[in-house]
Amino acid sequence: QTGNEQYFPLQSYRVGPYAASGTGFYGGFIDYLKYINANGGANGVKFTWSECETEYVVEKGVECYERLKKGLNGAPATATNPLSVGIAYATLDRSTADKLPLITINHGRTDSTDGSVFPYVFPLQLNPFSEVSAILNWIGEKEGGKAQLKGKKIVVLYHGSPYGKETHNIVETLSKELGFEVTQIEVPHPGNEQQSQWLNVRRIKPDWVILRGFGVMNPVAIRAAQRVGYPVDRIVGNIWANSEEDVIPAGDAAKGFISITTHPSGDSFPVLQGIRRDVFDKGQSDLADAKQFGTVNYNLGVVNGILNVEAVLVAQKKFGHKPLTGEQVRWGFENIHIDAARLKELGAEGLVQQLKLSCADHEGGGAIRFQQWDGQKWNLISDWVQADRAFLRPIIEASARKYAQEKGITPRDCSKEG
Amino acid sequence: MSHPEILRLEQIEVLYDQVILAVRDVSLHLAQGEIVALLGANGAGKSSTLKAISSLVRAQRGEIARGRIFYQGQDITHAPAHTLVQGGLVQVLEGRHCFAHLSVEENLLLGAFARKPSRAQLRQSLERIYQYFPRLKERRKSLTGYTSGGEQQMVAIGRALIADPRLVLLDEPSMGLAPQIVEEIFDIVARLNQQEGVAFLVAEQNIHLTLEYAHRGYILESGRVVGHGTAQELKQREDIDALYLGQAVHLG
Amino acid sequence: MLFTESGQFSRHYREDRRVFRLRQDRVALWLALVFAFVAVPLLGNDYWFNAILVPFLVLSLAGLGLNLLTGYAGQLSLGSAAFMAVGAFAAYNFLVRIPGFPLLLAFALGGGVAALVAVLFGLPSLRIKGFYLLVSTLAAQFFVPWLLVKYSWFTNHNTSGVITAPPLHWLGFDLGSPQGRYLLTLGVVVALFWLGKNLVCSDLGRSWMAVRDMDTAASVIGIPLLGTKLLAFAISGFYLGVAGCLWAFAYLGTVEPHGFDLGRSFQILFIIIIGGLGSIVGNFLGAAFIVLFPVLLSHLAGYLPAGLLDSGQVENLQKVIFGLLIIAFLIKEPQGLAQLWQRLRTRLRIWPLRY
Amino acid sequence: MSQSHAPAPLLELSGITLSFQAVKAISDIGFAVQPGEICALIGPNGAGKSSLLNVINGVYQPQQGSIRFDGVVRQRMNPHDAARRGIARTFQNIALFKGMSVLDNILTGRRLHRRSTWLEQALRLPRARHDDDVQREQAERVLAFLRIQPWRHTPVGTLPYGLQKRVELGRALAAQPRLLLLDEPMAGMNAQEKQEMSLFIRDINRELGTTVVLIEHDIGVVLGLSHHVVVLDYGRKIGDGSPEAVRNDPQVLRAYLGTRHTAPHRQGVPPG
Amino acid sequence: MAFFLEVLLGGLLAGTMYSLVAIGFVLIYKASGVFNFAQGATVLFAALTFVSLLERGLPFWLSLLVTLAAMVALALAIERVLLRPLVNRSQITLFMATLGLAYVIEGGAQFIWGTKVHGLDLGISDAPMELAGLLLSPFDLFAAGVAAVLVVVLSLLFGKTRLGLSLRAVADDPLAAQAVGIRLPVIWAVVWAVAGFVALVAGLLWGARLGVQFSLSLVVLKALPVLIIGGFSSISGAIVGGLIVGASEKLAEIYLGPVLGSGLENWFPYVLALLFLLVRPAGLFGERSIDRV
Ligand SMILES: Nc1ncnc2c1ncn2[C@@H]1O[C@H](COP(=O)(O)OP(=O)(O)OP(=O)(O)O)[C@@H](O)[C@H]1O
Ligand SMILES: Nc1ncnc2c1ncn2[C@@H]1O[C@H](COP(=O)(O)OP(=O)(O)OP(=O)(O)O)[C@@H](O)[C@H]1O
Ligand SMILES: CC(C)C[C@H](N)C(=O)O
Ligand SMILES: [Mg+2]
Ligand SMILES: [Mg+2]
Repeated sequence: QTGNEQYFPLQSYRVGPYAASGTGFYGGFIDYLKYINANGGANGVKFTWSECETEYVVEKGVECYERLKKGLNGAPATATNPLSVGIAYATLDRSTADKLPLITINHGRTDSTDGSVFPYVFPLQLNPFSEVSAILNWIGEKEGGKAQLKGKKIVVLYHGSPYGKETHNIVETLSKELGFEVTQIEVPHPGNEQQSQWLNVRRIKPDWVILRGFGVMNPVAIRAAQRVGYPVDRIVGNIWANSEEDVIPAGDAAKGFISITTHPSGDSFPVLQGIRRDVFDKGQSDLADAKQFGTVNYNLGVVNGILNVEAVLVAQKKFGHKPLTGEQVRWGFENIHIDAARLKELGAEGLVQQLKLSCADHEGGGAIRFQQWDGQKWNLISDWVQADRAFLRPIIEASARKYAQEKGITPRDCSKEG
Repeated sequence: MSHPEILRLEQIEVLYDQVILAVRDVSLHLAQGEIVALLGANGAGKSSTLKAISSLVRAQRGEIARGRIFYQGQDITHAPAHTLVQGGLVQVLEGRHCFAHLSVEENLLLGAFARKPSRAQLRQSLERIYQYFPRLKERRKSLTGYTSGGEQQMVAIGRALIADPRLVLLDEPSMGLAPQIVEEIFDIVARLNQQEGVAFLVAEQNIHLTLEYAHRGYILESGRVVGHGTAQELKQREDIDALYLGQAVHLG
Repeated sequence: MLFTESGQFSRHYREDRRVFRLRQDRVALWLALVFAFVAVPLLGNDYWFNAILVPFLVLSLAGLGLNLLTGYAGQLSLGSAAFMAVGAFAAYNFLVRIPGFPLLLAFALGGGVAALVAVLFGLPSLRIKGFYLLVSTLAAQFFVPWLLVKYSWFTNHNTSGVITAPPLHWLGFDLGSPQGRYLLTLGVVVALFWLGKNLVCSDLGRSWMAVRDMDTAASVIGIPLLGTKLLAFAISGFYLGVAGCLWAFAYLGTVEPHGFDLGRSFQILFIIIIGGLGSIVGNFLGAAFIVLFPVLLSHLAGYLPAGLLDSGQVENLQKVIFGLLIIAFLIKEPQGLAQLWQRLRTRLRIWPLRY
Repeated sequence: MSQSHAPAPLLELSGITLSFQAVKAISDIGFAVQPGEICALIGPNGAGKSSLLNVINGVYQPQQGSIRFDGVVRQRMNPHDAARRGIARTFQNIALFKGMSVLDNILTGRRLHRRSTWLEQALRLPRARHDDDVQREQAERVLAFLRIQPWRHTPVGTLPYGLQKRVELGRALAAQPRLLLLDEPMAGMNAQEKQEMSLFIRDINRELGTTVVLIEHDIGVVLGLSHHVVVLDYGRKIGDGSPEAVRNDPQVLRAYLGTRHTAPHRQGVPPG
Repeated sequence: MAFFLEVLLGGLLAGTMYSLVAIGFVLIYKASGVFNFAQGATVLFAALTFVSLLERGLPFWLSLLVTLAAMVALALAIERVLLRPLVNRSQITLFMATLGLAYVIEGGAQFIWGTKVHGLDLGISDAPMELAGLLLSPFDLFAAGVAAVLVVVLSLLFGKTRLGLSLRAVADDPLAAQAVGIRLPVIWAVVWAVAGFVALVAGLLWGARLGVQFSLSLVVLKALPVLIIGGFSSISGAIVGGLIVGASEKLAEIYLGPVLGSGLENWFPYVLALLFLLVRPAGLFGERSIDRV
């Protein structure tokens, strides 16, 4: 080999309860890497990767991590993308010790946004706190201004896992702040039975329901809503309740369902056209099922690819056009700055939001758009809606400090980074 | 014997778990309407021989490794158990083996099903068994698992007889039965044999009693036939009595 | 003549009672221990420690815990993971709430709390038998994680209900490195296996087996059924609890209650089926199989021509093979790998003769 | 209590009644067993013999009646207490612990004689080790007595039937019981094995002074072995007395023995 | 009050859905004494096969037929590979073998048909109707009806026919069953095939509600307490158990949830089942195990 390669250890999952998400996501991610390779790589550095099936199981994720973290044939590992809160938690210490960025796009530990305590963890684009904050902002808008939220009833239905629980406290805080009444109802994993939860919803008669689901829980929720007569266009699915796989199984019941997204579906974006031309049409796509091209999960994979590659490109500017170590890539991530112009270059206008990361801010974006299912496809129904990041920041910092204390970590001084 | 042969075993070898050789070399034959005793100490291979005939060894991780078995002239060495039952060859298993969660009557009925009888026939057959074993009639509705050891033994025998068999393999029929019942059972055996020409192959520890009813007998030792003859001859063979059958106990 | 036994007759009951009756077994055991404690830490690498050896040891211990209950005392349980969770979370709370709490003491107390909980769920075992008993252990399996998730006190109010290992220090040693965590695990596991082996050879062990084989007869002999069964639950709970501590602190470093879900209970059950019910070495063999087999298969899949099977398919295939293996074991080798191992040893002992 | 020179019975049942839903297994039965005697229970199948043994050692709870054992009167026993107070038994269907070796089975019988706790044993403390040796020695004596030493380490499940019966006897014996209950110990044995077994039982009775209650269908064995016979039929007592008296009782003959057994038996143990 | 009734009714109807899975369990337990943990996987396999055929353009009835054939084939294979070699082995062994079987079926189903989530529309509306002030879904009523029919038919089969008696005999003592001339392989294949059919029915109904995908095999966990309350060997027990579990868990979640914390639905049925067992150790209608000495 040339030795001019940059490696991605992929802890992917294509079986198990969340197979649908994994298949789309890693499909999009790999296709994007192939697309880059087909166009000369990152300044001549080609990407390689290997997959290790985690089945969304933490121990398998750890095993995969340990197995792949060293890189492949001399190509250094770039970053890990387990797409699982559980695996992310379990490899958080390890990746920090190994100096390998851990990417948790649109999910993860919210307080890892604070890069001074979590130098190697990146909840890119949208952390869970921003997610709820932005959703509430939009609901406020819908109700005719944030002040109108006062006295409104909102139910949050969440997945019984760390991912689901993550926003429990912040929702309570926001309800006090904004004056709405909130009831948070847990749906036990995996969530294929929700009748009593929805009967509860029926009794409460909320103005809105926020669905923080994953996997089966989502279509089941939509059907259960129909069964208790709750209007589906008053349910807002969160960032993991927003894909085609979440609504199609619910059939007609899903017509009118609203969800948020950071990455609209569709294949009209130039970058997707590019992938179609250079990868898909050449029969090299990673997708087994061609219909998944351009779906929400696939597009998230593409977005994830764009951001990972962007980090490499940014870092290459500083460290040279050669394969980079995890530590160097970490620098790249912390210096990502994607503005409108850069989006255009990437062919990702409308697919990716503008982002600016830093040592202290590992999230960078915090904006979402809303989409509605019409029975066939998702239609965007809003422009970018911002989270109240200034309000959230102190809460995040406090949480990070507590963690640092527990673990005996001395936070970095971000003013000295550059 | 002038009667046609009903059963013939040719050099049977029975292997359990592919290693335990329980029967090494057994050849024997039965004429129609004959009562033949199979004698031998514990572990001699009596039960295994019987199970080989009825094709039940396979259900216990065993196999007939060598030899052939003929029933009414047909090779049944590898025939499945149910065809034998339909053909009139039934076995009373050692150790009772009743269906514990079924009632006494249901146990008996199951024995009759093999012949696919009509309802009327069923009733009739049941009555006949109840005549043999009045005790069972009293307990007919009880779950067999709760009946006493002897009652279960009666169920097991009744369940075999109800099938109108041509050949019955009886494995230790007297075990756990009161003397009176034991006698009754042998009387029933004799009656069925004389009146309906049913053949019996009986493995039994109570040798003297058995030889009183049997026409002939075979003696097994360590899976081999080591002697055979008419009941009369066997009764007189003191040496065999001493060696394999034990003698009257003399307590000081 | 490594495997000769001539002249090794038991002259005293004391010798007959020894854990290993043959001298070569004892020698082999010592060699193995020296290897595990000295050679492995020198030779191993991160991957082996973090991804293979530590989970292997912890799962062996968990297997032993379940084996005591199921293989020896005959009480079927699908709640092993719940007891692990109790152990881990209890130990965590001791460590977090009482500054400077000794690590090993926390493990022991974690095991103790798990034992109590196990006894609680074992109480119905006097009245409920066989598969019906599954309901009790399954109740534990669903209730415990729920409780730990629901009441954030247990997780020291972590928002997402996850606990993270505090720094691993013991007697001034830092056991945080991969080697350190390996040695910590190995030490605990070896000690508890020694204890377990003694237990099953003792009166209590015999009482367990008696209850397993025929409980009416056992009670007629004067074995108190409830006490014996509960002690089985308690000791099994203790082992599982300690295994849970090791799992959380020495292996993953962080766990959430759902990390101890039904799947884990099944995994432990498979360990003892494959390893051998009612066998001590079986737990190691079973755990080795459970840990290594998937890794091996997915490594092998790496050598397949690309595109032939994607990794998801490999996983499905692995499931199928795994299931078939379990069935095959039950058919061919009902006593599990332990039996296979035994047979191999017998062969070696009488080698070069065949019988 | 009663007449001073006749020793008080070791076991005395009175008015025992036991029914299972519709079935009356035992009605109003009472009899006494003197210390040191061998008492045989006979009767047709389903007469309630096994049930009576089950009542004596607490596996079944009678609805009425009382049991006096060793001077203490109780309405009911529980198996564990019965064992502690010195009642051991064997079962009609062999109830050995199939997965364990012969030695281990016998050792379970020694359980109540243990002095060390499980924790001591787990940690191999000196007291436990000493205890181990003592129990092992006792177990070895039982093995020797029943001549089953060669099978010491054999799993009982693989032994022939006759030996299993012997091991079961050994397990009961290991407990050094005052009262030994045997449910058809010789069923399914050939004459020779029956003879051996009879000798064992008699030796136990004579040498160890153990009181025995025994159920057996082979009338020859019963007559040869027992001092005292109790006859049951349909849950009732229809005879109670010396072997000779019982053998000639016409009621017993009709209900149990059948006509042909009037003559001294062909096999088994002749009286004397 | 109306709300209470609604919860109760909803619970009862949901319970019949559990019963559907439990019935398959009972069938097999009753006829072979096997505690079949693979029933959930079989549900998945049946539904997945059916949907995949449908999506490949086969008409509804043909898909149903082909799936049924597949279930029969599966039953035959199970009889051959698993039951026959394990005949006369302990119940625990067989139980463990079904754990292995569950893996094989789950892995196999997904290997063949992939892991995608499929929607399934049986053409029965799940939209609520208002009946006397209570909300009722026609789908639930349909499911309850199906369950009722199954129970009646299967109870008759077991209680009143010779086949039924033979099935129970096999479960009790396979060796003796063979000795009286029962054809074990046939019996087993029949029962497992019927259980496969029940799994298909359950799979279609559950699949229509949840989408056809992996977690269908997890409904077995809901069926377990149902079984335990009803007793492993009683078909009507499966229904009664289902109703009890369905109603009580919904009521508990709604009325107890706010006190103890929500999400107790997962363990509540188990604790309930445990309480039942303490009173009736073999469930409401189960056969008590006979251990007399
Ligand atoms: N299922 C089995 N598996 C393994 N070995 C067996 C099995 N059944 C019997 N054997 C062995 O085969 C040999 C012959 O046993 P068999 O039961 O045929 O003897 P038997 O003459 O009927 O003795 P008994 O008078 O005790 O009934 C014995 O050594 C026994 O241990
Ligand atoms: N647990 C039980 N439940 C129901 N009925 C029982 C139970 N135990 C015994 N019986 C009934 O009580 C009666 C007496 O049974 P028992 O076992 O005591 O008879 P037995 O005298 O020992 O007979 P055998 O000589 O045949 O062993 C029988 O009719 C039996 O069916
Ligand atoms: C990132 C997502 C895959 C997170 C997922 N919802 C979880 O439960 O962990
Ligand atoms: Mg025999
Ligand atoms: Mg009896």
